[in-house]
Amino acid sequence: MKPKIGRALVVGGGISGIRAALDLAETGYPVTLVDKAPHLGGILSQLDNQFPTNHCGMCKMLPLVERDAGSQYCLRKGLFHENIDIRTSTEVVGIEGEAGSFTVRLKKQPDFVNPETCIGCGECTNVCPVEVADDFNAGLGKRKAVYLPVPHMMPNTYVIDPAACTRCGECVGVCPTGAIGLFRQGRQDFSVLVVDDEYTVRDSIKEWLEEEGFSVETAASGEEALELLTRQTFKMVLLDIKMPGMDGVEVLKKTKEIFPEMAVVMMTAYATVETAVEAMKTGAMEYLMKPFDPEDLVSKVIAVYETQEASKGEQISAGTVIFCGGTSCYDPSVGKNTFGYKQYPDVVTGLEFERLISGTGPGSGGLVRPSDGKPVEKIAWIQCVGSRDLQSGSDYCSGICCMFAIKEAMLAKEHGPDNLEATIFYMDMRTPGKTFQRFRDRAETEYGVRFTRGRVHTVYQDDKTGKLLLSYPGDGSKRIESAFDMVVLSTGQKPASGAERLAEVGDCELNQWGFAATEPFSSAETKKAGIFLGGSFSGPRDIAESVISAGSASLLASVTLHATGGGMAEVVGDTPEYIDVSHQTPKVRVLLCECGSYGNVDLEIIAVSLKSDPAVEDVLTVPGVCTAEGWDALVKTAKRKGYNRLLLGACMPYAYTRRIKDLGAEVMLDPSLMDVVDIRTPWIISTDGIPNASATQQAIIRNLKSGVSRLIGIDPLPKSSVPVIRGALVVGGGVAGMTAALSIANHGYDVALVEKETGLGGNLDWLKNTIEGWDAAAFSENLQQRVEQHPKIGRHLNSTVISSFGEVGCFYTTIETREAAPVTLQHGVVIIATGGGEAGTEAYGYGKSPAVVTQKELEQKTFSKEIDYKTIDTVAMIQCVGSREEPRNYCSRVCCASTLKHILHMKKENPDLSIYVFYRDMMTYGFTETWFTEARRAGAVFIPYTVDARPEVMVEDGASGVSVTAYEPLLEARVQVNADLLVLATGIVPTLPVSLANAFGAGIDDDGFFMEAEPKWRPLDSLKEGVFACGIALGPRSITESVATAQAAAQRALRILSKTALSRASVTARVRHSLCSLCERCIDVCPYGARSVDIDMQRVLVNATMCQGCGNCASECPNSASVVDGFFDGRMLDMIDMVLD
Amino acid sequence: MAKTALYNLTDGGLQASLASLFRSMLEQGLVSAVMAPMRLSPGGGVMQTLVTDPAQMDMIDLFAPSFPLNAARLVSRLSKKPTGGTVAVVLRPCEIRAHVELVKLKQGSIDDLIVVGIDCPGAFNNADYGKIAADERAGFTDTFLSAVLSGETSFENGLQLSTACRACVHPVPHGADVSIGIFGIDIDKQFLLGAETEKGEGILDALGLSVTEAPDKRDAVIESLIATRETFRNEMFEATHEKTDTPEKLANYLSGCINCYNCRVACPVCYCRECVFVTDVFDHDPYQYLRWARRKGKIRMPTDTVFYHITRMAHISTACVACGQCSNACPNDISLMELFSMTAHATQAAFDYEAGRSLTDDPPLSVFKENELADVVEVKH
Amino acid sequence: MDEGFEPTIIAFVCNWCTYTAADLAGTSRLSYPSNVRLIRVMCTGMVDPKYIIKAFLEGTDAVLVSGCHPGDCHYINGNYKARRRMKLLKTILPQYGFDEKRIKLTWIGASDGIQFAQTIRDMVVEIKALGPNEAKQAAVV
Amino acid sequence: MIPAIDRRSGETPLTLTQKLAPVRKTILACIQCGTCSGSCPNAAAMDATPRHLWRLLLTHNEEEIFKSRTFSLCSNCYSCTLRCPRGLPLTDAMSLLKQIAASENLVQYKQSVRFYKSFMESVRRHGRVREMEFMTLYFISMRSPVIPLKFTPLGMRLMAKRKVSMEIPSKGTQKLDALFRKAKEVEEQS
Repeated sequence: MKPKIGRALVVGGGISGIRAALDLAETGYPVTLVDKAPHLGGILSQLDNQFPTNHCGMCKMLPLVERDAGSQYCLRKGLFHENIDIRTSTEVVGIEGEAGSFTVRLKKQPDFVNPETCIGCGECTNVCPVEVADDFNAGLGKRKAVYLPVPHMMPNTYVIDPAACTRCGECVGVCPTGAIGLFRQGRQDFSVLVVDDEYTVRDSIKEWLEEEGFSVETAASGEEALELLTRQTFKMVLLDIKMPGMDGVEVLKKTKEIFPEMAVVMMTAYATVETAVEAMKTGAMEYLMKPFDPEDLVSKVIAVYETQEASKGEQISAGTVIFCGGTSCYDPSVGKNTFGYKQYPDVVTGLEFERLISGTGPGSGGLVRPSDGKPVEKIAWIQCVGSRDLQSGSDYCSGICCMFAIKEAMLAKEHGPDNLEATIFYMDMRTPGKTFQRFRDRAETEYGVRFTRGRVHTVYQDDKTGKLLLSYPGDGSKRIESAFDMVVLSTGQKPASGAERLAEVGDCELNQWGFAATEPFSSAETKKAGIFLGGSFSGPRDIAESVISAGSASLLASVTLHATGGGMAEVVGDTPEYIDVSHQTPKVRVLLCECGSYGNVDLEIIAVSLKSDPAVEDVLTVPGVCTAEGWDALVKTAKRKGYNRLLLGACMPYAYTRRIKDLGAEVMLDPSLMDVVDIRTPWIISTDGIPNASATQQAIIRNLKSGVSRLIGIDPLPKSSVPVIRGALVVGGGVAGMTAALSIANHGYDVALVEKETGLGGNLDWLKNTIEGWDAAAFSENLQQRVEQHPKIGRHLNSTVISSFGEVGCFYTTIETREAAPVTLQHGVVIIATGGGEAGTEAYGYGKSPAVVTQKELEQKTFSKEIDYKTIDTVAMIQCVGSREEPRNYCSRVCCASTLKHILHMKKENPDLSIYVFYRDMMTYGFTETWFTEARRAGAVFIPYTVDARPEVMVEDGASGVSVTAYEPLLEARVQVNADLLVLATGIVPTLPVSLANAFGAGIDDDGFFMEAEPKWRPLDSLKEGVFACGIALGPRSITESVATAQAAAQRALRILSKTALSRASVTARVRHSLCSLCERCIDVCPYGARSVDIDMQRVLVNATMCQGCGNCASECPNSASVVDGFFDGRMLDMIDMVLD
Repeated sequence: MAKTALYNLTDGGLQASLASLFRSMLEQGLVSAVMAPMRLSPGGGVMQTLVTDPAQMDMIDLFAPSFPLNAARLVSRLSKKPTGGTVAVVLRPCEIRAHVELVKLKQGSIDDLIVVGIDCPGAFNNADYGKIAADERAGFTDTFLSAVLSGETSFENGLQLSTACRACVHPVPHGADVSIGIFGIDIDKQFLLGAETEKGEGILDALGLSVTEAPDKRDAVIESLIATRETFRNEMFEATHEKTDTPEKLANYLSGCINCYNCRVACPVCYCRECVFVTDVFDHDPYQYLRWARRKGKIRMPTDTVFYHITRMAHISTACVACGQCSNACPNDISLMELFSMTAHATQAAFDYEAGRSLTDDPPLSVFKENELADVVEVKH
Repeated sequence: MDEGFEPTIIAFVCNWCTYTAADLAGTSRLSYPSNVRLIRVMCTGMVDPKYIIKAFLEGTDAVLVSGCHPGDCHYINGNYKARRRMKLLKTILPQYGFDEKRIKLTWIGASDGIQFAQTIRDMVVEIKALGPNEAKQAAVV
Repeated sequence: MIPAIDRRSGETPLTLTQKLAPVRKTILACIQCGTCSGSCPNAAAMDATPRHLWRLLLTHNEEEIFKSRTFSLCSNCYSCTLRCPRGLPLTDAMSLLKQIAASENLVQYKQSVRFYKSFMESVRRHGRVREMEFMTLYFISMRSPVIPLKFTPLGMRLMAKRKVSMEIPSKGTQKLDALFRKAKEVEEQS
């Protein structure tokens, strides 16, 4: 039986869009991924380094199982997956229908440059006379009107910026492949009939419109017009009203009789306005008053043209839609602009700074002042520009800018001179992520980044030195003025520019902050069933959170597709069959694309040289492989037998991944036995800028020869696969565990849910509601009911995992249940959701006075009504008790929000209650900031403290309350609060047993949380495939965030469970047992734990799914017993030989 | 180090006393077998022999200047899988060190072994030992020992210790369970038994030996021996470097190589079941030879000789114990030990590693640290 | 010194970062000398010491191994392992007269096209000054 | 001595607390970022920065507020209001403080209250300020013979620049009288 599948549409090709698309594609759904930009990658295409690793590593998002289905190159270069249909420069203009069967209308920006034929040579850019600000470099530097949108993107197809292009046509002439159709086909097909008795009018209109690329016919009278209309097809008529003979209105009537849909615009002088109005009633679209401005007329025609084009927009069917529209950056030049952005060139935004130090940036990577190119010695970052600012309509925290600024400061320290000073001006340094606090501390202690609390109000320029002057309040009443070479504004995130429009199209809502609104306890669900949200479209998020929320959205999308029976089911084709050539001597057919002859390369000489290798069977040429005819010719040539390896010499090898696969199916040759070698780019590599034809020819020959050598070395063994037990084990029955279990079970796979306690629910058995006012208890109850009633979920309460062995696809796990014999379960994947709990404390008088409670106790006492807020006067609260300093040097994320929740509740109960909060940095990231504002408005007083000067608590014997004293930095005095109640925010500690993690080969970090494979790109995986985690086991998080991780982890699991077997990728390591000495060095160096030794068989085994083909094992193996397909040592040595020829 | 005891010689002298020592280990059931260098026939050569019958222990000859192979390879065979009993293996220091390397490469273990290390007086080249008349061999060991212990390196008939032994700076075993000491000991009367491990202490206890400190002079004797060796070794490195410091010179140095791979067979740490150079990786097509010849105008046949030796250095120089068996094995008398130990000395220093030093030091190429070797990387901003 | 000497450099570049950078240098038409011969490997951790030894014996004038920055490695830590192997070769080969400057390891990220071009240019200058690899004409392999 | 900041232990007269309540309400959402202090052109002359003043208000240090001359130095330039990220009406809050100080008749603000009153009186009479009259009214209200002398040098400089006119004020039109009366009425009612 073929799996039921349905198409998903992902709108937005940034990180979350790519993640969502890949998730669904890897699970087997066809996906359409659209982005209105001409490239994928979103803002990440502009960021070379991302926190908290300060590196990239985006490629780690690519498929790990079934790798061959996707691209195997840098993701910033582009994306390919056989299940993903990528549409760039495309917008969604309409969505109709219901979950399971949406009809989506897409509108594609017309291509000025044909991406099929553009070879990325860049000749067009050289001749383009127009220069505009380079948006890839955040407006720094210039680019031409015809340009490469992202320099490292492949295929490197040029595009034309229609707004900047003057249609001068220079580029059209120089394009070697005729790829540029400046007046694109569309306009030429749009023919306009101009009817006017005055020759000059007709003729000038014709001239104006033809200049814009439209086809124009003219008629001097009504009769002539009607005659032309019957003979030729027109899309639009411009019709004069007052004409001798048949007048315009009559022509209109007759036209409308024959072509009721014809767009007719009347042209009239003032005198006949009434007639014109009459004409409108008869069906004219509009009228233009004579004399008219050519621009008005042309824009009217273009408008009609574009409306017609838009309505022509393609319709696709999709079972579900995910909006990953991202955000936009706050523009500090709007509004009051007290920081002098765009006024002083050395005031830049964070993104601009990122471009300045980038190797692909305008300054080619050097850290210099934009104004004069001088080295930078002092840089200031100003935080919260356009965030936490009610005046710019942002009563929320953008969440990422603190970390972004710390990262940039560290990069500046690395890139800049040794004496570089980096200062960050902040209000609260928000580092709520898993490793973020240590990151910040490292910036301060190791890098010497200065953190200064205070908000800079204005940036001035010192006229004499050109330096930027910042004044800011120091401690107490001091005011400090300081000069800097450069000021970086940490601009906040605003809702995406098209958010409103997209929400309207999708029939979903925006929240009070202008981001897409989500349902309670979900970061991905909208009001509209079947439409989900990924990434920062629903609120500011960093990379890891975007990846998680995209995973959550794709899980929900998958549930929708599954529940609606696969929607518009598309049937996957048969697995292609290939002829077994494993026992044949390698015979290579080389096909050379004749385009390669561009630039005096002699294909004849190349052919002769290649044939000197006896393994080369023949060398043939085909015309322009990039054209449809060329490809047909190639297929025809390839069908002629006599070879078992195929090497194609063409340009842009990246473009051929899918084509090679198709070709393989057609000629029944395994695509891994085919390869494409670039025979164009060597032209660009010229000796010190001077093209050298013979050197080029040599380079091409070398490349082809090494391609031949590589192909010869490929061992065409039939591919093995790893079978999958299609069931999951979920450890932990809290909200995360339950959500993960349901998410998987809803796809029809078995789930065993193991919980050590007697009941499900985890922390939600004491946590009753959220700051938003959502009922957590009811939410948990509902989950429990659904779990209990689900036929696919087996519950194992009072149970713990005692041992496990196995690998992805098949684990055997033994669990022990109280008062029962241990049982062994077989499962394909495991999700660890062991959660965490409130940390204990002995600080601040806890345990010495009943007035001192933890947040959990406060929650319990509040709901049991044990505390009557009306009877008390003063409450003190201390944040970060034992958190954010060694040994628990991480932020627990939830405590600040919890404090605010309690403040608002207490103030509601007793508005006169005095509440004092002692805090270090309020971590009210995202929309929680609004509650921070609310809590202040309610009258709570927030007093900052530092670890060097903590609040002191005095408990007097017999006293009902306690007194808290602390230093108030603004008053520059110690203050004292006599509190009836003191609440301690002690934070979260994990409860992940080491033995459990070890049983599954998962790592544990220094704080006891699950160690993710990669903090940004693989936040839910362990390095060992098939082992995932969610909820607090990963790190502290709120209920909504836990649900998102659970869904995303389930999605990671479904990639595997959705297949009966995982097939081996073409670049995978294997062991030649007859040579292997069992030294196990390969096992030690394998980063994925894909290797093990089978004691009984005396063999080293490779799990072909876990192996990613890095070849670390092969180079570690001294005698090539360990080899990587496609990189066999013998061929590698031969290639080295080849390239030296 | 834990315990030492002095073992007083019985009437038959050193050899007989050692034989009796091992005999009693077998008799008491402390070990199931003993592997030790033994004279196969009165006038024959000396070879490692596995003995289970206490009565067959007489012919052991631990200190004969004969070193036909590095026994680590044999120990590897004995210990790769459980043996079903404890075996005492009597090894020279370089053999122990090679074994340590092999254990790290999972080619052996120490679990079922009692490693008995000897203070090594050194040995002749294989060919040289053969020059001693058959009927003199049995008695030669004692003569040799007393000469060596008095500081001689040259002997009658112009024989001398092999270069590897003269350059050896590890004459005393480390990490053995039981050690047999002769340096700084009056071997006419006694030899030193040491125990470095719990296992070794157990043997000493079972044999009822009372703990005695080693004679004071022993350390000084060893120190001076090592100093002499070090000087010799450094001069050897210098001379070898002089002979091989360009690719051309190196090629000349190795010009006798005929790809027989005897050196790698003799090498105790070259553990591959089959050397990569005899696998299909080097199964060249005929046209490839022609291509190479064309590029340079001429090509030495057989090919892949210098390549082989440098690759072998890359593979095992960090594990090289400088035992000299490569030189011993070369049919064309290439001074391989000089070359190898020179490079090994450098590569081991580069990773602050010493082959055979400890079972717990990770082989340098199987591990890494995130912050290290900054000098290797070219950094640009 | 042979004025016309054009050194040959073999560059083993990792599929993810440096190969992308080299590509970027190409598409950005940053001129860099054609002396370099790229060999794409999946990871620098895949570069077997044999490859480099072979390259020198066959006469290459320099070898560059270039991969992802520490922490960036697609395969988690292959570049760290490569660094150890390079240390080994930088210890062995100079003993036999292959100048250490001929053996280079760098980290070049995907967007560092400029850095890639610069690295090659610098290397060519450096190797030109050193002269040809001595093994170039020697009839040894 | 540690000042207690919660009300329970405070000694502040209730009336003052009550009077300040509306001011406090306008600045509750203050995040102590200090933008106001940084923006204030008169901050240098102030004994406490505006931020400090708001902090005193939020922490119930009412008496401290009226030991400070900060609000009386506010020149209503609105820089702080313009820039406050919380969008708080800080200039208005300053004005409220001035009014409370005036209505409380606090001795330490006598001078500035009289200054304001004299200014307003002149405005009431003529619909604009007549500098000489204003100064005269002010000096009279201060009842100190020394004060005019202190201002002489400044007065001379201002006169030289024609900032102060020696012209004897003509009889005013008293057009603003109604406005002033109404304002007074409203003030008294509240």
